[in-house]
Amino acid sequence: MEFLSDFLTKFGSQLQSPTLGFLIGGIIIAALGSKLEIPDAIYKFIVFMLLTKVGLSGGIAIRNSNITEMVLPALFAVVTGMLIVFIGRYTLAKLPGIRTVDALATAGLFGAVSGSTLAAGITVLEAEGIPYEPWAGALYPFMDIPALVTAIVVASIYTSKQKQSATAGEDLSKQEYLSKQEYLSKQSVAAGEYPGKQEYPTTRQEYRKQQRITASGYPREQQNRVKIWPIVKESLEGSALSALLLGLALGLLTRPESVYESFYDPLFRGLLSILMLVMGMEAWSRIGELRKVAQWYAVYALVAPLLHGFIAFGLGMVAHYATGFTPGGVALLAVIAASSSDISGPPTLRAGIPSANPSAYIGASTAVGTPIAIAVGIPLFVGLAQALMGS
Amino acid sequence: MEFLSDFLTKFGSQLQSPTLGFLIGGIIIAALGSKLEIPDAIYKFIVFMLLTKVGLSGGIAIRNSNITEMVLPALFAVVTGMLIVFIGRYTLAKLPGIRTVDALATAGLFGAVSGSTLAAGITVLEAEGIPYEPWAGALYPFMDIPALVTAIVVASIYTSKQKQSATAGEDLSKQEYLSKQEYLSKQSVAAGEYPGKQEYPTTRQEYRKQQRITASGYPREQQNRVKIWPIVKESLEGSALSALLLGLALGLLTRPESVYESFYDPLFRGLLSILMLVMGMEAWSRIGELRKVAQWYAVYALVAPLLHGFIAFGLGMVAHYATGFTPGGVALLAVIAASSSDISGPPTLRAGIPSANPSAYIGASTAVGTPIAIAVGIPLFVGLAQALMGS
Amino acid sequence: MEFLSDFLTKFGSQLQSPTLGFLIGGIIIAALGSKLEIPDAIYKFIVFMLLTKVGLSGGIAIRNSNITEMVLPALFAVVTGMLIVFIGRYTLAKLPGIRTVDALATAGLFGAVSGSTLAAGITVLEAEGIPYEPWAGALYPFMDIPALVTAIVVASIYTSKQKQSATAGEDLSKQEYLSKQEYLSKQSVAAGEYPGKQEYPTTRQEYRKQQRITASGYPREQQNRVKIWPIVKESLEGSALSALLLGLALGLLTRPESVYESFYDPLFRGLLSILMLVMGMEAWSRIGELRKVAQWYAVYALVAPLLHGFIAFGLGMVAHYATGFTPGGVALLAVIAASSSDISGPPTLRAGIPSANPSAYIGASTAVGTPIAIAVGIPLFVGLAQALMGS
Amino acid sequence: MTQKASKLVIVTEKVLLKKVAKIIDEAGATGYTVVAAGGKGSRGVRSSGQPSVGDTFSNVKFEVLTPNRDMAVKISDRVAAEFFDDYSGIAYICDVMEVLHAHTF
Amino acid sequence: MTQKASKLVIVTEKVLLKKVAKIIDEAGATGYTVVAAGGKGSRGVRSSGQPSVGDTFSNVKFEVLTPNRDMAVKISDRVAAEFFDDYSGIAYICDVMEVLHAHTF
Amino acid sequence: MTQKASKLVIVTEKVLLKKVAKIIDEAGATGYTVVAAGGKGSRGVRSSGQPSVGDTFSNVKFEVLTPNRDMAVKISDRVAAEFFDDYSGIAYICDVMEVLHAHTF
Ligand SMILES: Nc1ncnc2c1ncn2[C@@H]1O[C@H](COP(=O)(O)O)[C@@H](O)[C@H]1O
Ligand SMILES: Nc1ncnc2c1ncn2[C@@H]1O[C@H](COP(=O)(O)O)[C@@H](O)[C@H]1O
Ligand SMILES: Nc1ncnc2c1ncn2[C@@H]1O[C@H](COP(=O)(O)O)[C@@H](O)[C@H]1O
Ligand code: NA
Ligand code: NA
Ligand code: NA
Repeated sequence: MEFLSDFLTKFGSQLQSPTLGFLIGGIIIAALGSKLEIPDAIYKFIVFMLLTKVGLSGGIAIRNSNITEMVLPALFAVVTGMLIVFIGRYTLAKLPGIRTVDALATAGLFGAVSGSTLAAGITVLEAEGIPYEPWAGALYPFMDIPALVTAIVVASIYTSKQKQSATAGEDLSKQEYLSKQEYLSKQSVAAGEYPGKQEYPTTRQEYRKQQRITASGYPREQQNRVKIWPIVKESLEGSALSALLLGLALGLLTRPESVYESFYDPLFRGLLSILMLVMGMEAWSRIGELRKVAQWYAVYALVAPLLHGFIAFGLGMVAHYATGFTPGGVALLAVIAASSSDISGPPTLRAGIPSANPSAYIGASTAVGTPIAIAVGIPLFVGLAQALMGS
Repeated sequence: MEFLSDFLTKFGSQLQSPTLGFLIGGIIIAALGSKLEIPDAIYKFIVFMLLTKVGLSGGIAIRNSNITEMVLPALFAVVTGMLIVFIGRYTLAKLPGIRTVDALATAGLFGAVSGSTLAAGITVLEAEGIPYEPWAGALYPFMDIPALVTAIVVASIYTSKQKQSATAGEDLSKQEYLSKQEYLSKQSVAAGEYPGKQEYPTTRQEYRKQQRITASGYPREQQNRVKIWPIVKESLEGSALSALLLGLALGLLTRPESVYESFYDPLFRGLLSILMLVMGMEAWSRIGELRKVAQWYAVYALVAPLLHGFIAFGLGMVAHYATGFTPGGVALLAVIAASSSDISGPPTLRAGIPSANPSAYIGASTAVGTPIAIAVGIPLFVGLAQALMGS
Repeated sequence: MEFLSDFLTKFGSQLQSPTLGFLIGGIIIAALGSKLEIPDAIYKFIVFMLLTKVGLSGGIAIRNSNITEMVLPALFAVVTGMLIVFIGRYTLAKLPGIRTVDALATAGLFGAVSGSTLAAGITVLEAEGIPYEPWAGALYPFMDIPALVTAIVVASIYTSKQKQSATAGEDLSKQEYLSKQEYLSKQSVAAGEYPGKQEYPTTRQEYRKQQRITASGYPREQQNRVKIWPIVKESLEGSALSALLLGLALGLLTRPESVYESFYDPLFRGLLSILMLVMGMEAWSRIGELRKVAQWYAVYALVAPLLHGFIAFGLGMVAHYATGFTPGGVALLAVIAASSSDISGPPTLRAGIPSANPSAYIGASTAVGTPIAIAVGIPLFVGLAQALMGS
Repeated sequence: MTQKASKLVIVTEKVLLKKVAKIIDEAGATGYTVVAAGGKGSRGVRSSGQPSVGDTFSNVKFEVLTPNRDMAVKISDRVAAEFFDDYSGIAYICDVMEVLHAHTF
Repeated sequence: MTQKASKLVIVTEKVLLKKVAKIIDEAGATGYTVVAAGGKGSRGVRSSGQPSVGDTFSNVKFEVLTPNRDMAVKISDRVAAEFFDDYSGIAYICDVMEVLHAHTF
Repeated sequence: MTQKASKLVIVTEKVLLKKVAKIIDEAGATGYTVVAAGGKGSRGVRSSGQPSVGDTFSNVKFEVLTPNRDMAVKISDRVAAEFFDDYSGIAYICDVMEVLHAHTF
């Protein structure tokens, strides 16, 4: 009871924090149709600055700390990332009107990590004076990459199976199709599998029916085995993770204290406030995309961040009792789990599960998932950590 | 006498202030043909930062202040904004070779407010240690919007009247015209009312005469009543005013002190110096446009900022004696009046008075009006405020 | 001996400095294929900030210093800049497989100055607490412009001579050529002197042979005398030098201390770290271009920065004993000489020696020259300065 | 079987981006492509107060593939009638396009 | 003697930039030109999670001059076959180009 | 009554922006449109030292509508003669354009 009233007080004061204020401000001015624009170059620069800062501080800290402490939390991060995908596979994907590949991509994105949400979580912990392991930010890739890899691998296996059964079942029509195909490729007919101004079809079978003369369906070379390393590589090469790892390496191997203290650290909060504004404006502008897809995505995006956060918080508490993982670190692990990727995740999924509809996963994550993670998730898990410290 | 020598001293030292130094530096390097370029993304970011800062500090201050004090100055801001347009209507527009719509657009722009000039004024007040109401920056929209709305409304009324008399007087030629028109729309003739490499014609009648086969003059749907709300909305949605109002709301409703003090406030002066450089380079690059239009625009742009500033200063002094509006606040009101809009005003006018020539109003404002307001207006009105305080 | 071990210690600790750390980090993440991107707008802004800061601090300092002290070092800067070009002319250009114009452009670029290397040098001097003349940064244009002018003038003279002898020697073939030419210009044949996917040809004669029907070789108007002022003007107008000179003028003529101390100075180191990252990524991405040209360019780029630095260091020591030029100033002069231009130089050379292959000079400078100057040159010359101070 | 098409190009001021897009939509075109453009025409005028010192283009270029010439001419006529009195712009057409692949055309 | 050419235009999602460029290269074209583009088609979908609030275009437009129609059609067919099932895009051709000057064509 | 036109396209290095524009002006064209472009041709060379790590395009594409083919060829010849020896670039023409609406043409 006391915890609840405590949490509500904290939540009320969180609403007044600049982080949340700018996020909500962004939603509101976008809703009012403001032409305010944070240029793309500034957005990219801010992301670079924030993640380099998180990396640098982590790297500097790891230099003087016992790195074996990180093993259990990192393992739990991996487990959470993969678990989130399977949860999506057996809940969201089973709902009516949901294509499996879309569900898998969405779950992959919610399993992956948002650098801006992580930065916001760190800011709140610091504002509240809650100690946390300085390497906790470095748990990012341990959850991000497994989630994306799992989603893409599971989707590929699913798609291959679908194709095989389709080939078996539609043998005759396939023959017709192929001969039409030969004709087409000689005559260069306009092609493409997506229908015009209709609703997004939920199965590939529907597509076929809606086809006009401009239809496609070219025989694609069969990709039999999914390769994991290219997906990992693509994740690591993304701009957000690159900046984090670069910062980490520089913090670990060089002495960047002078620039860290004169530049990256003092600018952190202010730049974060601008990033929150962008996130808010983005959230509003993606609502439209979310509306185009089944309402279940909105429900998922509302529930999933908190559920994922609770799972990670639970695992984090195991680490707390087992190896002394701090309550602040537990909260950060939960925030990482609650977050859904906004920068590197979408392009990775676009390439890895090309048949999934980006409106579904980006809409769910950006329009609902991220605001929930920041506005509800962060105060919730920080509050739980404080309760844990009190006990 | 003493005041004058005082003012000249102040003006001399103002010339050495970074604000003015960077402005003049910008003019000079542009004149010398430098390829230095402040990227557009940086320019937009700086405008965002400055106006958010002005808004935040205003919002934080309003929280603890008696907002009824703002009523009279805000009213005077509205009056000044509207008055400036009518002054333009009955001076500039009456001069030989000046089209009425061009004059109205110019007066509207000079009535509207420049965020950068406002920021420069605040910096000088703070450097001189002159106190001012922290909400004074929030007077911005109270002058900006009425000026733009008045200009657009008056121009629309004027244009409708012109068209009606034109229809009456040119009845026959109109018939010929319409039948030609029918022909044209079937045959898709190249069209457009502006003549080639000639001088900008000063009346619509002249246009007609200069037409080539490529002429236009399509029957446009009659827009009978000017709607005011869309103009207000467009102003409020502009990037500069959006940032100011967002900052104001966040300052009022949340606790942004931490980011304000660590980020928005300390970067203010430095970013302003870069914006001044851009303003200077812009001023030079617009001189060419000013040359293309009647010289009266240059005269107007030289005189108007100071005249408008004096009017506002006078009204501000009424508020000073009536409700204790500080001398610093009076000076800021005068600076706001002296300024002419550089960011949001031009696109609003382009859409609202499309027949007005942008070279006229943008040239007059950017090439002459803004430099005068900053280089002469700010030291003048700050000096007057100090004289007022001394008395 | 002691000096060597001293230098190696210093070099080891330099490797941990943020400057070098970010440079190497940039090379590594580019090599690993990271998609991290510092937007072009941010890059331009950083260059502006750094050079304005160098200019401002120089200008502020010159105000209170005896400017005649600058005469000898400035003269030596001019001499070094010109000397570097002639060294290139009689070494690099004489090597097998090297076109003279390419060699001249490369030497010009290595004679010219890099703002980022200069900024890195200043940072190291300050970190080591070594005093230097605050106007030393202002030596930049005294080396930069003479080097570029000399390279362009020498190349023009060389090219004219080549053309004359070609005209004399190839008289007959020229006639054929011209008649073909007439035909071509009437029939608008596809044209261009560079061959397709082949290796870059090393002489103009080779070009001719490789021509397809798409060949060019239009009679160009003879440019008899090279004009020097346009080259000087173009250099001065470049964005880097403009910013430096603007800062210098503002520091000298106005009182920019407030913005200098609150903005330009505190952000210097942090922004430099980002610029170093960009330089590192650039270096890697240009390696490919360097591979396309003769290996001698790599050798030159490896040796030249240090050789040029030693020459300037020697001349600087003359000034040290003659007029008391500080050891820190001597080191900075050497760093300026060791650096090769990365911002303004390349476009100036592209326009001034259009027949030179940019892959050669940009590849050599960016991929090898700049990293060597920063990673080896700076610690070396700073170490020498400390040895000089100790003696 | 490729599909013959007309390609309408409209270059005009950036401020008109949304308005022209709406006209194209309303005319029933299946889509359009738009790029940022600079340029010079009879009126050397910039429409906005945006710094010209910066690196921005102030025009936009629309390209619209239409299944027949009529639709293209209709769009062009409407754009010219509504905007070319007051804004700078040019519209031209090329009738010999063939669409090879499209999702709808 | 000018050289007749076909001009193939492909507008598709930015994420495919490198992959489409590779296909063009492999088909033996002497080069290509690419510009950033926005647009609207049958699928109003953005491919990346990049902020749409920003000022970026999410499409690219390729223009490839080919010496004959066949090469253009081949490129177009391959791009459509590999990507147009899952990504938005359009490909069209114009056969009446003439190359006036080029380094290789 | 539409007006027949030729469309000349020149893709070349960004550093030549002003110089090519001047040639077009001097040839008497009523205007031109220019967009930022990237590309690949026979010379895979960037002209400037501008960071390639950034997001900039290093080419520009000019499009010039001319009332007759001759003017276009004249422009193209002059640009090729002055620059294509030393700079990368391509010029091509399409003769079947029709201008629908323009302020001067
Ligand atoms: N002859 C032309 N060729 C290509 N583009 C043109 C031409 N004339 C005008 N334009 C484009 O159309 C825009 C508006 O032209 P105008 O309305 O004549 O100022 C210019 O900014 C150019 O981008
Ligand atoms: N009719 C059209 N005219 C010009 N461009 C089009 C047209 N249809 C589609 N496009 C372009 O092709 C892209 C993809 O189209 P779609 O695959 O139909 O979504 C769009 O974003 C447009 O840039
Ligand atoms: N076949 C082609 N199709 C389209 N654009 C080309 C072609 N060849 C060259 N270009 C363009 O022309 C520029 C210069 O070509 P080049 O001079 O051959 O290097 C390239 O960067 C491309 O933008
Ligand atoms: Na997550
Ligand atoms: Na005003
Ligand atoms: Na040098």
